[in-house]
Amino acid sequence: MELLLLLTPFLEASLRTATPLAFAALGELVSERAGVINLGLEGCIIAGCFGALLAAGIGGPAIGFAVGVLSGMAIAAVFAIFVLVLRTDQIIAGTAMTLLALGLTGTLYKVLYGASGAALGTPTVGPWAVPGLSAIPVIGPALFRQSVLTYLLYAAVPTLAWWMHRTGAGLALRAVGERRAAAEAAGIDVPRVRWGAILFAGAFGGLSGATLVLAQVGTFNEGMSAGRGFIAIAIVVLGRWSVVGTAMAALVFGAAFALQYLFQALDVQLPYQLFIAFPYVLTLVLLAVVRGRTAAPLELGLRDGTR
Amino acid sequence: MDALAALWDGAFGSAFAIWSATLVRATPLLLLGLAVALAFRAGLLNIGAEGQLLMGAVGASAAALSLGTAPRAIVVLAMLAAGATGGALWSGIAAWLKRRFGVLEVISTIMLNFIAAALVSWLVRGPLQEPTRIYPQSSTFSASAHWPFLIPGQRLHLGFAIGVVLALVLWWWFERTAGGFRVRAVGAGARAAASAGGVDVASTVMRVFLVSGAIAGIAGAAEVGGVTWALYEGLSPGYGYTAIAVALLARLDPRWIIATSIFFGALEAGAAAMQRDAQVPAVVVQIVVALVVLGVLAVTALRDKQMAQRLAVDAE
Amino acid sequence: MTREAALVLSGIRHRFGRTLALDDASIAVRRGTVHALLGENGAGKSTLMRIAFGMLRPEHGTIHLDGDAVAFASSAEAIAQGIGMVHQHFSLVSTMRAVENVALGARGRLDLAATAARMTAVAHATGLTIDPAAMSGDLSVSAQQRLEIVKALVRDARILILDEPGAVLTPDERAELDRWLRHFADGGGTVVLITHKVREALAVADDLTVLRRGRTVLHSARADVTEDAVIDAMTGESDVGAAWRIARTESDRPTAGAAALRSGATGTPVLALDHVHVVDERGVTRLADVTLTIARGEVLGVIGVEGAGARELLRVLAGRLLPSQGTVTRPAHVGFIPEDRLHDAVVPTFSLTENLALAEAGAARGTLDWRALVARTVDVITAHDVRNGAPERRIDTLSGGNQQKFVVGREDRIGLDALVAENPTRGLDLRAAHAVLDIVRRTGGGDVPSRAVVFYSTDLDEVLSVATRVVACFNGTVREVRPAEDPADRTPYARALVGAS
Amino acid sequence: GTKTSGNDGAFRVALLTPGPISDQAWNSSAYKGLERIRDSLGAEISHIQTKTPAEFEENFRQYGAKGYDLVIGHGFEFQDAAQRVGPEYPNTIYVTTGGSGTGPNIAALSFAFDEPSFFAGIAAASVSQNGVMAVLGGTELPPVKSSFAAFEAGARSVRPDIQILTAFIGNWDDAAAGKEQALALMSRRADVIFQNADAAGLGAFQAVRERGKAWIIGANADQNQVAPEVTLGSVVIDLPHAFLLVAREVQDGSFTPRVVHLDTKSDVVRWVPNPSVQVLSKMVTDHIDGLRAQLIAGTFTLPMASAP
Ligand SMILES: Nc1ncnc2c1ncn2[C@@H]1O[C@H](COP(=O)(O)OP(=O)(O)OP(=O)(O)O)[C@@H](O)[C@H]1O
Ligand SMILES: Nc1ncnc2c1ncn2[C@@H]1O[C@H](COP(=O)(O)OP(=O)(O)OP(=O)(O)O)[C@@H](O)[C@H]1O
Ligand SMILES: [Mg+2]
Ligand SMILES: [Mg+2]
Repeated sequence: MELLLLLTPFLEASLRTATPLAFAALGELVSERAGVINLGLEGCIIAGCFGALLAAGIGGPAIGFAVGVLSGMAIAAVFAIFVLVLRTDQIIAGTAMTLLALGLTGTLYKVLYGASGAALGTPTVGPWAVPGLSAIPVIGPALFRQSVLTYLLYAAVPTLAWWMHRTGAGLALRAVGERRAAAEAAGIDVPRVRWGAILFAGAFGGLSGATLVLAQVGTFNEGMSAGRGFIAIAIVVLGRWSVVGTAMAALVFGAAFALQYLFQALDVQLPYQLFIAFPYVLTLVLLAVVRGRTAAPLELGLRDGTR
Repeated sequence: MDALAALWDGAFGSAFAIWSATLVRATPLLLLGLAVALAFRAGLLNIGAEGQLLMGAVGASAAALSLGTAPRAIVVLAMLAAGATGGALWSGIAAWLKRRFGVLEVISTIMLNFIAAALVSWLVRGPLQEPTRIYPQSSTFSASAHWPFLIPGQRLHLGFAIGVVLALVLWWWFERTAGGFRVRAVGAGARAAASAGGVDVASTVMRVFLVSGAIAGIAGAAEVGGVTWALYEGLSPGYGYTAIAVALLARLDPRWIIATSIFFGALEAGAAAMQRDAQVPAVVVQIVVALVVLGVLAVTALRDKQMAQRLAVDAE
Repeated sequence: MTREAALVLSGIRHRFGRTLALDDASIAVRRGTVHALLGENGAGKSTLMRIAFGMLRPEHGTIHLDGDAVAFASSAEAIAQGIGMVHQHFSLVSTMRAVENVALGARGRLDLAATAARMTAVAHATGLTIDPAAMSGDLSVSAQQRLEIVKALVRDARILILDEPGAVLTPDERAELDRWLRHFADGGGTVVLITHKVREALAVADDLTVLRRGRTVLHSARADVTEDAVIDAMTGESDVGAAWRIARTESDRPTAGAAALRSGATGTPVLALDHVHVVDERGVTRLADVTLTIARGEVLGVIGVEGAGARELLRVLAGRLLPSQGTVTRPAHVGFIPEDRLHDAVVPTFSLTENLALAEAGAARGTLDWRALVARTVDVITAHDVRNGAPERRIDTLSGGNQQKFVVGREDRIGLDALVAENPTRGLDLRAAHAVLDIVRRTGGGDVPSRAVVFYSTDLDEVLSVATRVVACFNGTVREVRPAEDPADRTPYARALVGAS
Repeated sequence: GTKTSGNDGAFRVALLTPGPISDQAWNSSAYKGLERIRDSLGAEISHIQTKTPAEFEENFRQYGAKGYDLVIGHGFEFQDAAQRVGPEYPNTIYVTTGGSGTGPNIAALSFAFDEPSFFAGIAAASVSQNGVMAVLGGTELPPVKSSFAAFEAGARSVRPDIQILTAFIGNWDDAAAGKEQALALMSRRADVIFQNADAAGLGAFQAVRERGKAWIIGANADQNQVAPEVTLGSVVIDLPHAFLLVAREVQDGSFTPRVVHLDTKSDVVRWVPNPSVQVLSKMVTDHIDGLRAQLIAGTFTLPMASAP
């Protein structure tokens, strides 16, 4: 009985936790479908966190989101210069970008907010219950008493899936990641597509960070992205490089984390490390059990110019 | 400027900086870099060096604690073996998942990294906790489990020597032996290796996965045996991830990994000095490190372009 | 009859790094004609046409399209101007459906239904039928080629460039393609056909251009040249051309080997299959109950259409595929020349020496003697005339033909007792192809037959020129083809290909 | 090496923290302590953020070699490093906050953090409507564990039937995870949350502020101003005060290496109710004040925490 009462908060927490993960993973998905693995995603997220905090304090949440997105794109742009112009290794460049962004945001935070930090003074966007829909028992509040970002995600998933499969640009993106030479032969400007994809990933990474700050935590702290960029990359693999799959995989992760929180709150007398490891063990089990084609884009991770 | 001077001094400015800071920090990166390079050479994306290091540390600590005050040579050898076994067991899980269920190692190894961290966190509060059961760590190992130092008065330990020897052996093995050549062939063109060379690709890859994990495990053993003398949580600040950059920057060449691991070791040692001596905040240090890595990357990229042009000349 | 020039390239020079690929190359293609572009491996044919297609920008020279000077910045512009190109190495995304490959490059909303409809329309008009929903990677090679052509036609290509389309087609498919090209030209379309098969070119072309070492050395209407003149132009050395013509006439005599076999040159069995079955991962039977013996001194010719089982037969004989059932007898080392060189035979990023070592990688133990391997590599390079070959050179810096020569040379050494070759002359120029066929034919030294050879080709002439015996694969079964009384009569083979007895 | 480069004779103090000093809790108050030493004693200071045991040791050595007079490792986790490095640099005094090891030049500060935690437990139990409360930590460290146990003991001393949930985030910086964990605890009807998770704990403040109907308690620093409207109070270690006490002794040479017990009596640890909310009844505050006086007088000892 008690457990049933926990269902709604559990589902609610699942979606809430999944939202920033899904944004980041969808961004990474687009980048990977163009053949670029972006380990700088973590950096884009933390940049988004910081940009959002800074701008929201000045101009309110809407400006905060915009600047968060732009901050993620700025980090992504530097990454793109290394990967596409200098044609360096994607993995090293991405790792360095993450380091750079963590350092930059930490430094600026310190400079602008001092050692005492920004506290919880940032305006946030709280949950907004969709009239009517949120009244549906159990799932209503879970699905429709969320922040506006989650609703944006509801829209982004089908839009992105549609774009990827029903537009020429989406087709071009996929072709670039699968077989660069074929795309070139069809007259597609491969570097341009990759630029676009990397910037998109940066934007969504930034959005993910902005969501963390403005729709969830309400403040910033060094390293608050806490490895979400890497988890997002795992989510893309778990989602088998499809838009809907990635969204579902993000939800699975969200649910696993929510379940972890709930387990601990249930006062079960087990080592807490067991709960903390739970989402990752679950992922391994799912990967083994849910069989299917593993379909990494064929050009993924290849250095530009090495063909 | 002060900061950069501190960076240099902290890395190479004194005997202590070189032998007790830079090279000590380079040691896990060297071993892990080799583990990563071996796997990548075989086309295996082992991102799990971090977790394999932790499990190697667990294995070596268990060996050290259970052997107590047995003769040093025996304890150290046992720690090496147990560390390698711990790492190989951990990479073996990913290998098994890959072979049995086709789970991509890129993701399974990342998940196993998180799980290993949780496992260590539990072990140091459970079976391997020190006897007073207060602190989340093991007892300090007895002296016979302390790996020998290489230079009197300095902290550089046996692990580094093992790393250097392993690097040279691995290089020799890649270049001169049939087994090493097979691994390279599998990584560079699995289909051709199977079709033209009759290589059993799947089992080659599995073996590489285990050996890669074992080397990473030795890194863990070296860290507890040479540096910390006890098992702690938070043993690695992400060495396993840095090692990927170490290996890639060396173009997966074991000899160059000696150089790149020292480069990253120096960066970390120098970065600490920047904080200590120039009062540069930790976050700024991160920026400097990132910029140095990006700088090196840009320079090598430009050199590559020139190389490509020179190759075109040769092709004439 | 004079037709206006549709596509004219003149004075083209192009370098890759410091490799001068084209140096004063020209071609003038008249509208409504099929124009053959000939040359040996590495002559610059593909490069010239990639320039015409906007993929490369020449260092020097002009391009005129319908009389107007053009300078394409990208292939997108060339496509927009009505040029279509089918590349030597297909540029299909194998993980996408046929219809998506056709739509690739389109802008705005993607209307796959409309694209599929256009594909159907093209199929009606031309006979080039492709299932729009098929996964490109699952298509047969000839279907992939059709798809490449359809891609161009759906975009209203008026000028169609085909880079060595014949290399992967069976004779029937080849003939079908030629008929279609003729039809396309008669309807006002323009075709540039890149090939190094002279006879093929002469059979279909209205005009031809010959490149040698990046220069145009011959430009003529079909009616004004002889086969010999074209060959001389290609090779540049009339004595070589002459030597080769003699060789060619000999090898062209059908079933020259069969005669040898009948004369009683049998040896001991080397390769044997006993009730062999092969079932693939999807559970489809690829070979059904095959029993076959190949003796020393024999060249077994294998024919069969895509998917008939020849691929599996060759791999089982070469020891590259384990049968699901039945027994295989074979020597420890069987030389194998697979069709897909870049994937199955060589590691592109490895040096020639390393690629030589590759062939023994599975069995080798202990350390490798690089010094000896280098020496052997040099042997192969010299013995097989691998142009630009050097032991430490990366194999992917060689032209395709020279890569193939190297592979053949390598396998020739290994396959001392048995050699299996799958379409080994694919992409090779006349001279190189001839050298390969020579190796295949050379089953023995002196009067002792020393090895058993299995030879598969989509070119029936080629098979008949080397084989002492021919088997046909059909639906997983393998049957020996008994030649007709008149050795020139191809009917028995044609019937065997379609399963008729 | 044991060489000392005590160049100009300036008093030099170094601090090693295990995390970023922007956490508004454990690390930031230590840094404030270091600044206090500089400002009050004119010391030359240095700070470094360290993560791994290997780094603890290396930096202890580096500061010793540079001739620092006082090196503070902020946490019990530094004690092994101090034990190893201390003998090599006898002119430097190594102090760890927490831990129990001492030596000729090694000392430990021991905070009786459980005393104010006990009071916090009493206060919390008195405002809990549901009879369910929660403790939320970063990772399970000894001081955190004993503080939580004392909190529980305090709560049970006034409401024996109260239920207390325990959860750990697994790290100290994932604020979003801190928030979700707090929300999960609240969904189990916990209406007072005692958090000790540094930066990650900020998420718990946000959770309570957003969801309401619960109180939160700060730890380590005075966190009453983080979310004033929902904070019941803070269990504070006055690190600046403690650091200054020790540094002053070190500077004037009167310091004797020992375990320095800093407790309610020395006024280094305190239960600080949030002045902006007046929910604690006079009875409760009087009760706490009474116990506090007895504690200082030595007439009251904390009951052993009754671990569930
Ligand atoms: N991308 C490239 N980089 C460097 N050299 C190249 C490149 N492409 C072609 N070449 C060189 O340019 C010359 C002409 O090559 P091209 O591919 O045009 O020859 P081809 O006539 O098409 O030969 P084939 O019959 O073998 O296809 C060759 O020497 C080749 O090695
Ligand atoms: N891994 C390798 N791949 C390809 N070729 C190799 C490899 N290793 C060596 N070789 C080549 O094999 C040849 C012989 O190698 P090796 O280094 O043993 O002889 P060497 O250079 O004559 O001797 P020394 O070591 O005295 O210089 C050299 O030409 C070298 O380029
Ligand atoms: Mg060509
Ligand atoms: Mg040599």
